[in-house]
Amino acid sequence: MKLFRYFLTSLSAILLLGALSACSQPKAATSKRVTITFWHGMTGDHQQALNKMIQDFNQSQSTYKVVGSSEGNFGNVQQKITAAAKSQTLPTMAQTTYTNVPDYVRGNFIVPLNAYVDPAKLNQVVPSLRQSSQYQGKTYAWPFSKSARILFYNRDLLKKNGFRVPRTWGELQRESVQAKAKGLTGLALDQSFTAELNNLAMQAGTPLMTPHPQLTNPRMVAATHVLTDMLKQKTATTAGTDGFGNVKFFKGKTLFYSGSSAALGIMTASTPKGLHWRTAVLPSYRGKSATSIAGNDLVLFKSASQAQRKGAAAFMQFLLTNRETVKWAKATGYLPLTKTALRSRGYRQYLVQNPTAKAAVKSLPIGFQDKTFSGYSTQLNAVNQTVSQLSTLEVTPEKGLAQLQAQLKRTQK
Amino acid sequence: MRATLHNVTLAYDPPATILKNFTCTIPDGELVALLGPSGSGKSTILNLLAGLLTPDAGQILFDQTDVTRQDSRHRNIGMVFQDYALYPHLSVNDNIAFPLKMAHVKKAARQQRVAELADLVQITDQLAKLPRELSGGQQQRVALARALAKHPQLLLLDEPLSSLDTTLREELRTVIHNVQRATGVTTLFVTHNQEDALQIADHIMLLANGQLQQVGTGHDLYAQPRNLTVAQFIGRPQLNLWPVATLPTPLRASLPAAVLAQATTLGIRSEALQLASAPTEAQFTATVIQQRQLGRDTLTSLQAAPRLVSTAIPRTDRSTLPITVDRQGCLLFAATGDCLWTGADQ
Amino acid sequence: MTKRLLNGTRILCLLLGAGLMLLPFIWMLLTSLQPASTTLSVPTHWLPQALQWDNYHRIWQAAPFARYCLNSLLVTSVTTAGQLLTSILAAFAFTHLQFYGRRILFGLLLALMLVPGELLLIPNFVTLAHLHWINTYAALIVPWLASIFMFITLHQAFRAQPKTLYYAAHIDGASDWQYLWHVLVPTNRPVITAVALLQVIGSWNAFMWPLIVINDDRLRTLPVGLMAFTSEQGTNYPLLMAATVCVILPLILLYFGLQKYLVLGITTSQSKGKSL
Amino acid sequence: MINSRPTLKSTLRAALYLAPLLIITLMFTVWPLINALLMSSYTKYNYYTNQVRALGWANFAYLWHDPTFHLAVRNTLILVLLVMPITVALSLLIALGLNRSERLAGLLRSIYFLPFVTSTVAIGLVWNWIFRLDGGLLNAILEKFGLHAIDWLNDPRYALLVLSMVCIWQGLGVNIILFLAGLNHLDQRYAQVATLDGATAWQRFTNVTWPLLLPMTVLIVINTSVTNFKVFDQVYALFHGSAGPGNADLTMMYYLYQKSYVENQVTIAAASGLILFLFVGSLTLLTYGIYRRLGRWSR
Repeated sequence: MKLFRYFLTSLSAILLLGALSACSQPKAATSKRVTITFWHGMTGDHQQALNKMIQDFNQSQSTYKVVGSSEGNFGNVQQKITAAAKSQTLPTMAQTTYTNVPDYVRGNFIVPLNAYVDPAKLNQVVPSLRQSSQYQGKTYAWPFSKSARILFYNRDLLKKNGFRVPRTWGELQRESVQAKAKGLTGLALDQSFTAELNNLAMQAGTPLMTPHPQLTNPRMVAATHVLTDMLKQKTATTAGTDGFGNVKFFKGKTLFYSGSSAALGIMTASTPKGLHWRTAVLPSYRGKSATSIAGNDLVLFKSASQAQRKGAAAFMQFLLTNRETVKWAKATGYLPLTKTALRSRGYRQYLVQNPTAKAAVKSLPIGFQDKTFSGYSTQLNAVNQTVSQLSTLEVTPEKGLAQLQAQLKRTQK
Repeated sequence: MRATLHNVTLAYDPPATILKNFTCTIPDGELVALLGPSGSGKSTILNLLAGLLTPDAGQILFDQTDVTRQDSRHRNIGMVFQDYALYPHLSVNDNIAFPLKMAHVKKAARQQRVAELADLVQITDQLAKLPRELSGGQQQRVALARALAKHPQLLLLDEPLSSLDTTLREELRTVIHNVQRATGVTTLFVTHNQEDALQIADHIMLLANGQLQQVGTGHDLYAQPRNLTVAQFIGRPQLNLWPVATLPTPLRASLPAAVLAQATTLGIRSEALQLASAPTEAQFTATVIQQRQLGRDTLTSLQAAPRLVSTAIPRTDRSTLPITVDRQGCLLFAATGDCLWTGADQ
Repeated sequence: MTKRLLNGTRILCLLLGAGLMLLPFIWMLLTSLQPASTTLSVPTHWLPQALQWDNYHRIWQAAPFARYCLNSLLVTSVTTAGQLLTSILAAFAFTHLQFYGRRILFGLLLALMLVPGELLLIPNFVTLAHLHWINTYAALIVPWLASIFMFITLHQAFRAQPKTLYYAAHIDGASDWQYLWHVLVPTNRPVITAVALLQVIGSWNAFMWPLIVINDDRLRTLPVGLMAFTSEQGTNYPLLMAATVCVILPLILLYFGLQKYLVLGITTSQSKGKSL
Repeated sequence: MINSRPTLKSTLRAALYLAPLLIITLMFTVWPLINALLMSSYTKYNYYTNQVRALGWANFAYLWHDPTFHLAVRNTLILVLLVMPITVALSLLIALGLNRSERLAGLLRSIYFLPFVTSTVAIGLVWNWIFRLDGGLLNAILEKFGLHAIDWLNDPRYALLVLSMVCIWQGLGVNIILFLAGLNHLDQRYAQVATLDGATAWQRFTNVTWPLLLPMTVLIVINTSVTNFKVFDQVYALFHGSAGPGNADLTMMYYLYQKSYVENQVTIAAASGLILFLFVGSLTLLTYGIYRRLGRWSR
């Protein structure tokens, strides 16, 4: 009896508490300012940097108040957006992968930014970082956290063995073979080499991430062989379940690591004593340079009020100001987004002090972002699965790509 | 309080025990034993009185009140289960006090009652223990005390002694008897053991095959059984049976001829088979198969026309014996099993 | 002699197994005391060269851990209490009460135990949105107030208890309600403690649901707070491990606290038999 | 009581006791399940706006032809068939070993239970470290014995084995606790009587302990199977958000996750969820059926 009474009391107490906290959402306190809710996928140091920028914005004006909340990694944010869209509890804006935009448009819960932002502002953004913002002729995604694929190299190993930073994949392959003879590994790749394959495909003139890729084209197959052959010869390794190739790279027996420039921060923090590394632009293939740019953009949801939309747009444009985008780049290793920021003295100074950040900037002119289209994520998942099979050498590129082509045909039906 | 089952009919599946138009009465203030072999329906009757079973038809009366549809909680009865069903998480004290607590009796009054009962069943020194720390006999006493806690108007005991050894059995028979005398509560005691019944009951109700065979004192049932079933069930060793058709002439002559004509079976109590003082007095002769000493008695197995057992023959070395039969221990049964005549009739 | 040898082998095997069980935890503890730079180095340093107690200090600063703790505590205790209540009531009804559709209902509930939870995530989220419960404690608690697994486990335990106890209590004047709380629950304490413990753990470690239904940092629970230490670009293992140690420590302490209870239940079994 | 049959009144009374559990279950399990059921038949469906333009079997047809789904089914079945018997047997063995009141047993009990206490995500990272190719503990031990190091996590031949090991490790604790709770309910007198009857330890186990433990065992078998049919977290944590090398550890649950949260193919996800449900359901019915045939469910 006593036990039960205890249950009941505590239960009702909690429900009451829950109800109270539901009611006491801080609406009253901010009645003067328009609240802009912002879900993002930044954690750790990146989150702290973002919070600082949000704080700056809130202090810079008195009409809007941005409330940012970290919702885990990008996968988590995407899940939250899906759930919230379904139940109509979306925030004002969110950080998301731009390739989701077609899905959002189809779901009819995203709003184009055209009416709220100054097009001139967007035009200041480096062209290769800007491609992603358009879908069906409208601006849906605002560039935010962008990184390039770059080549990390072990400076000491290169020096000791007389290697130089490769300009082409051919050079890289040759040096890797020589390195193998000395008991070293040439190239470390992340768990999945989709990004590298995407690069090579682009360089070969047979882009991978388009609605109708030419997967069985001999040039595509040859581009795939570049990577799988190295894996087969054991001149390259994938990170496997380490996730990121830097683990292998930091063991000091690997010449190169092809990775994301966004990893600069975490790599600097976890560099073992006595290891020195530098960065370079990824090698060219068939005489063509191209570097895939990955990253996330900001989107605005339809459920937001006019005032919120305006506020969100103001915040987005604030983030593009030189001061903020440079601050962001310095704190996180992401790229500064505007041409003026790249040229700014502050950032140039930063590059002098942090030479490793240069490679990403140098990649910008040759950078490209995948065209987004409906069904992008399904296709990417299928590609990733094929890459996973390729990297364990279960299938040959010929067979794997043919299977992938067949599978894509089926899903597109 | 007088408890009555009136024309009760009940059939329920697990063991197919069937009561049909069953009627019986437990007189006020008496200790009645419900005796019968297993599967005879004793527990069914007990559970009907307890309210754990509901009859398909008929009435259950406590004095004049119809309690047939009344929940057992409201019948004010006490019950001791075969496995005692003590609450394993409560101390002896709390076990006894449990019914009072459920009745919202004040704590002081509860404690006083517990003390009384503990004294009555002599477990005052065990009150703080948990049931599992007690011996079987002690657990039995606790169960009894608990059943009596709220001054029930009817006390039901379900095979309370069946899992105890002989010494404890004797001891607890006395306890039950004394407690019943002291409290005067109407008590129904279910057992398959006739000694339990014979020793402490005021009346015995003998049940077999879902039928009440006979009600009476232990002496009534022994000396004046109503039928073969009762005669066979009561008394140990079991009643000797001899088909009338094969009776030796001298024995036949000693029985009333008029009754004998209707009877099919002669029953002879084991103590009625005696050694003839002279061969001429023998009603028949029998071969000794075996003799065994059972305490005071000597059990002699004999082979005459049927196999017979006697407890009245002293130890002997002879292989054949002349036997006489004491008329007092003779019973005659009809083909239906009804008892037509007993030697004790005269 | 052989008996002693056998017993020795038994204990040895159990110790060996326990070592295997413990291994990951030892590693976790050691890693949590390493500086970030050594976790990726070769050869792997199993033992930290200098203990970085600072890691623990840092995680405490990195997130409002105290608030997370409080939320976790609240959600876990209420969820568990609620589940116990609903499961005990239902298990009692299935053990001792007669009602129409009993077998069918039991079969249906058993079948529901098998439903993959991820399938229900979004529909449930939508339900909560209709109730306007998103971002409240209610969202963290109410959907989890019924556990079919707990119900079935308790039902198993309840029906194993001798029915005579129920009859005896009834004759002693206890109503069903009184029997339930005065006899059935106290006599089944070990099983109830065991299932409650399992539930506490499940609810303490829940990640996906709290992540999705809570937007506000003030209502976050500990495991969701943990995600601050992983990111797309890599994981700071020492910090993550330090945070993990902090999250599981209360559970381990709780387990050791309840251990006595569980053991009590186990060791008293020998004599409990007598009342069966 | 003993012979009482359900009546309207008794049903109403029972309903009061059942109501809390049933209401919550209806709201948060049955209702969403019906939703999912319906969703699996939507073929031209806009998830966000809830517009359905066609119904049909297309989602199931897709699964029927999808080699990835076949792989997921295969992996899941292997995992269950591998993990379930081992977990149940091991935990029974350990529970029997621990079912003494000695002081050491208490400590050991706690240790065996530890894995269950920990969140899967964190422990996945730890396992990742143990199984890694170089610097991994397991390989360090193998090399001590002069064996070749194995790339456990990146070799498709071993990846499923690794997952099984982690699942077993994590599943032991609960089952040991449940078995101990089951043993706790046993009447030791039976064992004592059996000892007097001259039964050996093994005979005592097969004739006394085991039959009495059977109800709990059935529950544990069902529960372990269900758990392993639904393995997801372990894969996610162990392989850094992938389904293992060449999809070697793609489970049905992981497939469901990918379809619904990565690819936004919710209708296919719902269909695969239902198939998973059917698998688990039929397996449980089978177990339950075998058990009933043994005739011990109803005493």
